[in-house]
Amino acid sequence: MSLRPSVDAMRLVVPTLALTALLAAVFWLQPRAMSYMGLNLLFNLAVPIALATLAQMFILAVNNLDLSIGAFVSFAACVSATFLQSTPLIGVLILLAAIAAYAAIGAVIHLRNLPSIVVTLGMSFVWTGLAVLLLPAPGGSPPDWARSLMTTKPPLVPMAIVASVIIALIAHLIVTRSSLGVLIRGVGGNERSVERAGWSVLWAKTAAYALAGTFAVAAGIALVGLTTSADANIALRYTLLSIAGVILGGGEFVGGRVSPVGAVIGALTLTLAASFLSFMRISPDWQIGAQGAILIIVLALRLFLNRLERQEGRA
Amino acid sequence: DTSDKSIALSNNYAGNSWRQAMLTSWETVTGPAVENGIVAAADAFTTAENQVTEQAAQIQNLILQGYDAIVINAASPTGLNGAVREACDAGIVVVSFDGVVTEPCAWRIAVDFHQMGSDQIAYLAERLPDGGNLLEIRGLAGVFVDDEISAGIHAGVEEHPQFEIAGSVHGDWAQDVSQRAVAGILPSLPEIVGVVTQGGDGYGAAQAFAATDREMPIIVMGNRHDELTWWKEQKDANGYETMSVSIAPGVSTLAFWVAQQVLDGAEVPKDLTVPFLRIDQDNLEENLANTQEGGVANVEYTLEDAQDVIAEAQ
Amino acid sequence: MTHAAKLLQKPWIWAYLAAILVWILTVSVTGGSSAIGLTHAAFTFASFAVIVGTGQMLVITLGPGNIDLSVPATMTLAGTVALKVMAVDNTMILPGLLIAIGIGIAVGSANYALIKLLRIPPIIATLCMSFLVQSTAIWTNRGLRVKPPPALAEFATSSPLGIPNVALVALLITLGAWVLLERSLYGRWITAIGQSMAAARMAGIPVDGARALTYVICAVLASVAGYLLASFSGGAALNMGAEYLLMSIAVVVIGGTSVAGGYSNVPGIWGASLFMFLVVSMLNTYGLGAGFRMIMTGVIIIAVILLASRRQTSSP
Amino acid sequence: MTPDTAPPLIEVEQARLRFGAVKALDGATLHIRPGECVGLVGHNGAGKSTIVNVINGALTPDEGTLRAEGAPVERYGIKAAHALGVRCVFQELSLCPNLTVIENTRIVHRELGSGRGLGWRSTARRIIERSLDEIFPGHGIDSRATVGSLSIAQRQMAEIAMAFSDAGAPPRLVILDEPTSSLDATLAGQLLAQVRRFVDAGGSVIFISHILHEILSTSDRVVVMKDGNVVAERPAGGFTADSLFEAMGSVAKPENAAQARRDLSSAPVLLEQRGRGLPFRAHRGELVGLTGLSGHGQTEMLLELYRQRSGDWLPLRDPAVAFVAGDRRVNGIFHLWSILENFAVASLGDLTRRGLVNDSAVADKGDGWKRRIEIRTQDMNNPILSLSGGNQQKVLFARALATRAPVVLMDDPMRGVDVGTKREVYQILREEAAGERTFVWYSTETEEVCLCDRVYVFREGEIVAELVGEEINEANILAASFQGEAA
Ligand SMILES: Nc1ncnc2c1ncn2[C@@H]1O[C@H](COP(=O)(O)OP(=O)(O)OP(=O)(O)O)[C@@H](O)[C@H]1O
Ligand SMILES: Nc1ncnc2c1ncn2[C@@H]1O[C@H](COP(=O)(O)OP(=O)(O)OP(=O)(O)O)[C@@H](O)[C@H]1O
Ligand SMILES: [Mg+2]
Ligand SMILES: [Mg+2]
Repeated sequence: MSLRPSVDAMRLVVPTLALTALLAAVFWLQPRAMSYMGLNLLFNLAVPIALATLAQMFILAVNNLDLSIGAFVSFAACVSATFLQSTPLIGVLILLAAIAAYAAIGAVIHLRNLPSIVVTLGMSFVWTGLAVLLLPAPGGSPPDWARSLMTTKPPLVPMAIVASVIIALIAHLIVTRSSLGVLIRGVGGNERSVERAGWSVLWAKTAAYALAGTFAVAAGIALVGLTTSADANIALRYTLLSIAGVILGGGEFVGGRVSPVGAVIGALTLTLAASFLSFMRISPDWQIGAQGAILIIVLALRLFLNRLERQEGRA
Repeated sequence: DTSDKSIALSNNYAGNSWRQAMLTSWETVTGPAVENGIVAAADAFTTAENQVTEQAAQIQNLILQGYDAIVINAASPTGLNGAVREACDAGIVVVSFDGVVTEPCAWRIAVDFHQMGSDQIAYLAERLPDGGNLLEIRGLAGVFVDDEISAGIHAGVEEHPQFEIAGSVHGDWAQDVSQRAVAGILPSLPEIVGVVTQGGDGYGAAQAFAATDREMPIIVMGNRHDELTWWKEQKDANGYETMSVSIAPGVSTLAFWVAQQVLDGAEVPKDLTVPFLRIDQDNLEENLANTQEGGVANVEYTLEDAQDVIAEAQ
Repeated sequence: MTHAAKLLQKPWIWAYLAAILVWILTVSVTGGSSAIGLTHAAFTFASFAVIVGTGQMLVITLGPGNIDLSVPATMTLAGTVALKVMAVDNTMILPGLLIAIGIGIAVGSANYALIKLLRIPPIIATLCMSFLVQSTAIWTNRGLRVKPPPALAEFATSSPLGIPNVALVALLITLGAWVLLERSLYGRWITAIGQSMAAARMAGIPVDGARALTYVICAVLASVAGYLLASFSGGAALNMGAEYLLMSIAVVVIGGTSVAGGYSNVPGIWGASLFMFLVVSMLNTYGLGAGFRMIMTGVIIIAVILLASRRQTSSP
Repeated sequence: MTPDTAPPLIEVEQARLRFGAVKALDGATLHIRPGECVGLVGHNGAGKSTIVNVINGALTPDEGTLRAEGAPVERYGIKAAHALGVRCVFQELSLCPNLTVIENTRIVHRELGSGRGLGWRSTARRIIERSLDEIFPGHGIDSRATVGSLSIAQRQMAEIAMAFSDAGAPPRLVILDEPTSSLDATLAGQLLAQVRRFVDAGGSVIFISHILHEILSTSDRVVVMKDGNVVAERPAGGFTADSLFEAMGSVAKPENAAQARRDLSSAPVLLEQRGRGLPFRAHRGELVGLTGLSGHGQTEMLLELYRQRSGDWLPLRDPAVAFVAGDRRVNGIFHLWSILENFAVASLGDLTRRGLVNDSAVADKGDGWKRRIEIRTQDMNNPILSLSGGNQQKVLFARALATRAPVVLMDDPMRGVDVGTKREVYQILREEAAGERTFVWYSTETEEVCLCDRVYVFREGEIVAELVGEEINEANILAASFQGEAA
């Protein structure tokens, strides 16, 4: 058998190409972006999106779908901008409890065989409600460490890029290198086979939800570090962005086929696509529609990639 | 001389008639300004969704595009401070209006939303010295304008204890939502003498009242064309009296001129205020005539108006 | 089995019981004097949720993963365009309605085209579509509120028979949906598809045709709801349908339709829609804040799903 | 052979296990000693998979005892079995298709991760590659490839290699449940050699297969199961292929197979299909059989025939084909519906008036077919799941036969159907065929294939042989299925 790039690498080809092409187009439209500051401005808001995307990826890895990520990140952001800043201990406890709640939801969904879409839809109301109770109007301020972390200026490469690489690396280690990651993806691929090897599927799913909760909390903190304040609706968009990011990065809705590096690339691509649209000066009327169109185009690309992959598999 | 300077408008929402009027005013005023060489460019940008994160990204993009000034209607008073700081650091003039930002390096053209709330009660107190029960229609939960106006209303009620807020609903600044929420709570409410609102929901409330056999209370309107039309009809039919108050969408043009003045080197204080656009019984017809069908009552500003506002603040 | 016990077996009964409970709790605040007004309002406003919910129910019946997220945008577009076309002219009422229906047909077909041709999961496909539709709505008249023709507005807001006209329209639509689901060939088809698409195909059911038709019906009902709502509330607004995204899903689920597909429930939609309206009214009446209201809504949805799952596991 | 003094590794005594109404195990007893290969044979549904699932801890019998190394075990389960050294290659492939071979190895070997942190990868790779090289020299499998990208045979090889590999807890009993069904002769030979090597080194193997000569040549002892019970048990030398066949309870020549085969080559051709192999044809009124080893393209061919002749967008006014599913849980029954609804769904087009379903016509038709094929139920409005599997299958037959379609495609529809029912269905098929209806029948059972007028044998997705009339017999089918290998 010939040496051929691993499927993981194959999966990254289209997302990487899309990102490179977009970046080239942005540089062409706006040469100023080709600088330390330019790259940072282009990508720093992608960091929380990347974290939220990874959170969604863990849920998709076990064949579930989470419609509450955005609401949960908003909630985490509100906690970070209030308790975590003023009384760190209580803040940490609240965030830990929230992660535990996330894990518990995963367990309940598995035990009662509930549709994850509806349960997380319900939870999205709950998280938003809690966030509104916490911050009826926008406000709060980030913990100092979060603010300085998000605004450090490392030499040579801007923080946004450094952070993205580090996040991708950590997620890669968890998902493709660690035993837990293998187990979680195994549950997505063939639950029965994992069960037959003596693992607890319940535990694997709970762990996946807990990891998702953890990454979503990190997204909330990073977001507050960037925006300097929070509100109850601050990240509602992340639900959609995160799903799109995972799919864009070569992940699939079922079958445990996910790629953390791809997911981060997907998040960067989405952010860049928005900038691209604004550099294109599309008429404000069509700016929303253009987002939908870009999503459709990229998903069509994915279909094309799958066809290619299948053909190669047959050859 | 600002003929080589370019100004951008960063807008976070375009989903209602007020914002659409604001964008139209921007076009009407900046178009000739660009043509006459006063500024090099004045482009408007709207985010796809009403989210702080999107607007922050948009501002960062505007920084990259090298605008000399950015005029912002902000999604959050504090959420954009990070991005605004970056713009200031890049030497860009930032002017915020309507939704203002708290970042000290930016200019603010503020509307006192708090006062907008308390003025409503003051008006009602004048009209109804005996007081009575009020219904409050709020906006979207978790947004600062909602919180501010509501705080003003409650402060007003404290000042005029003859009033009591008998019920409070969230209408999300949407006609249909207000109508539904009011219709739902109305049967359980005692007699209502006045309805205090936040703009865009007065007509919905009127419809909800009309559907019952209650007496029409004094509903404070929000300058929308349909509200004014309804008021006019009522006025002609039975002499209905009320007031209408809102911020004029054309304030975006004031912000434009302020940015131009700052770029021109003028000394401009960081905090400016604009009055709201208030319509009363006597100037209703005039305002109605000047309001676009289906739009919002509006005032557009000229350079001279802007200079007056600046001079006043100094 | 006694009659009462048999009734408790019906999946839609919970929605009605909950609605009645909430109604009593709300009415008792005024010692009963608000009963008629509240009931009238509930039937009026539940109607819109019923109409969009009926369409969403048909889609959800198609099986797991089938949800139409383009409902709000379709409502907005149909409302804006129809009102613009009618231009406050009574003679244009029917053409306006036809245009709204046409928009529904177009959006529904486009939805299924994305699902079928690009193999995009329905949830994402309809979401992308909703962006495009929303943009079209903005583009058509930039958010100006055009008034409905007076006769139409009068029709939408009055209740000559003691029952609001919109409720009568919704009732007719649900009756139609009930006949369609319980008695017609098409109803058998989509229920079969929802249980097993593979088995449906092997039983000779035209699966693609039935699914496409379902997405079209859903979009058409959303359009009709948009048309009615715009007429009822005095004009179309760009954010008009926003509420109905989650509402349409919630009333279906609470009404006893199985999210796993293949089992739908028309009467439940009425119960659930009344309940959703009444619960907000109750929380408003008791002066509860927005945060608490949202938490309650979420908890209720999850509670109903849990109840439904017990129902499934306990029956053979 | 092993000394009889060593205690058996595993003893299952008098195990009973029911799935609802089905007695999957009915007092079965099985002992496995170290250093022996036990061949396990029996008809479909005899309980072979069930008893090995008891041994590997996946199922707990309702009654009966289990002893490991002579001592009774209390809390036996998957983990305990694994610790004991029990490994299993399942009948249906059971790796995670999205994971690489290395990662699947990690899943199978729970002990791999402990204490090694992220370092388990290289260990897993070493282990699986060594095992693969040892069992299947020249296998050509890249252990970093995802399992989904491997061919069926390669997946099977990987799974076998995993079972024989040692990641700290050495394998002592390897269960192979029909492992050769997707391996070609060379690979099967390599596997059987490995089995002998493993057994000679003191390990134990349970070997399940429907290919009797493999069983006879590889096992030390052969155990025959029938209806959840062990009915015969002898050293391999004590059986010949024929005596083994008899012990399984198979009727060598069912009386109905003797029926006159008809030559219908002059009747009009209703179906025609060209693929890579021989062309496929079906004449009016013909019973055409599809056979060969399972999973060699028969089902795909049926699906293709069906797809081409059914409407996905609009209903056909006159249905061209009807389909009887074999896997009734996947593409047969509608589990939420009543018997009547399940029966009527395919012929509803004929039972509607002005678009509305005519309930009384449906009920009448249902009653007619209930009597005709004797569906054992009080009321056709009972839920479909209240029927036993065999009766569910009858409903599916009735569904297809009640349509006006001139051709009925059947995808191994007799799976899990008892003998009595089968006879009834055969009778109906013959009547319908005489009435000029055409049947295309995929079956894994030779007895059924022998009922057909003409038979196509499949291998690797194509038709490799066509048998007519007297040529249709087990020997010819096997010969064609293996193409020279079995001859
Ligand atoms: N999970 C289950 N639920 C219900 N019945 C089952 C289940 N698993 C097996 N059965 C039934 O138990 C009986 C024995 O099945 P088993 O799988 O042990 O047969 P087998 O001898 O392995 O057959 P084959 O040769 O077809 O593999 C069959 O009638 C089967 O339908
Ligand atoms: N593998 C399985 N998984 C789940 N349920 C099963 C399985 N096999 C059988 N059942 C259930 O067990 C019951 C009996 O099934 P089975 O097919 O073994 O019946 P049967 O004994 O062959 O019927 P009959 O005696 O009429 O031929 C049915 O309700 C069926 O749904
Ligand atoms: Mg078996
Ligand atoms: Mg059976």
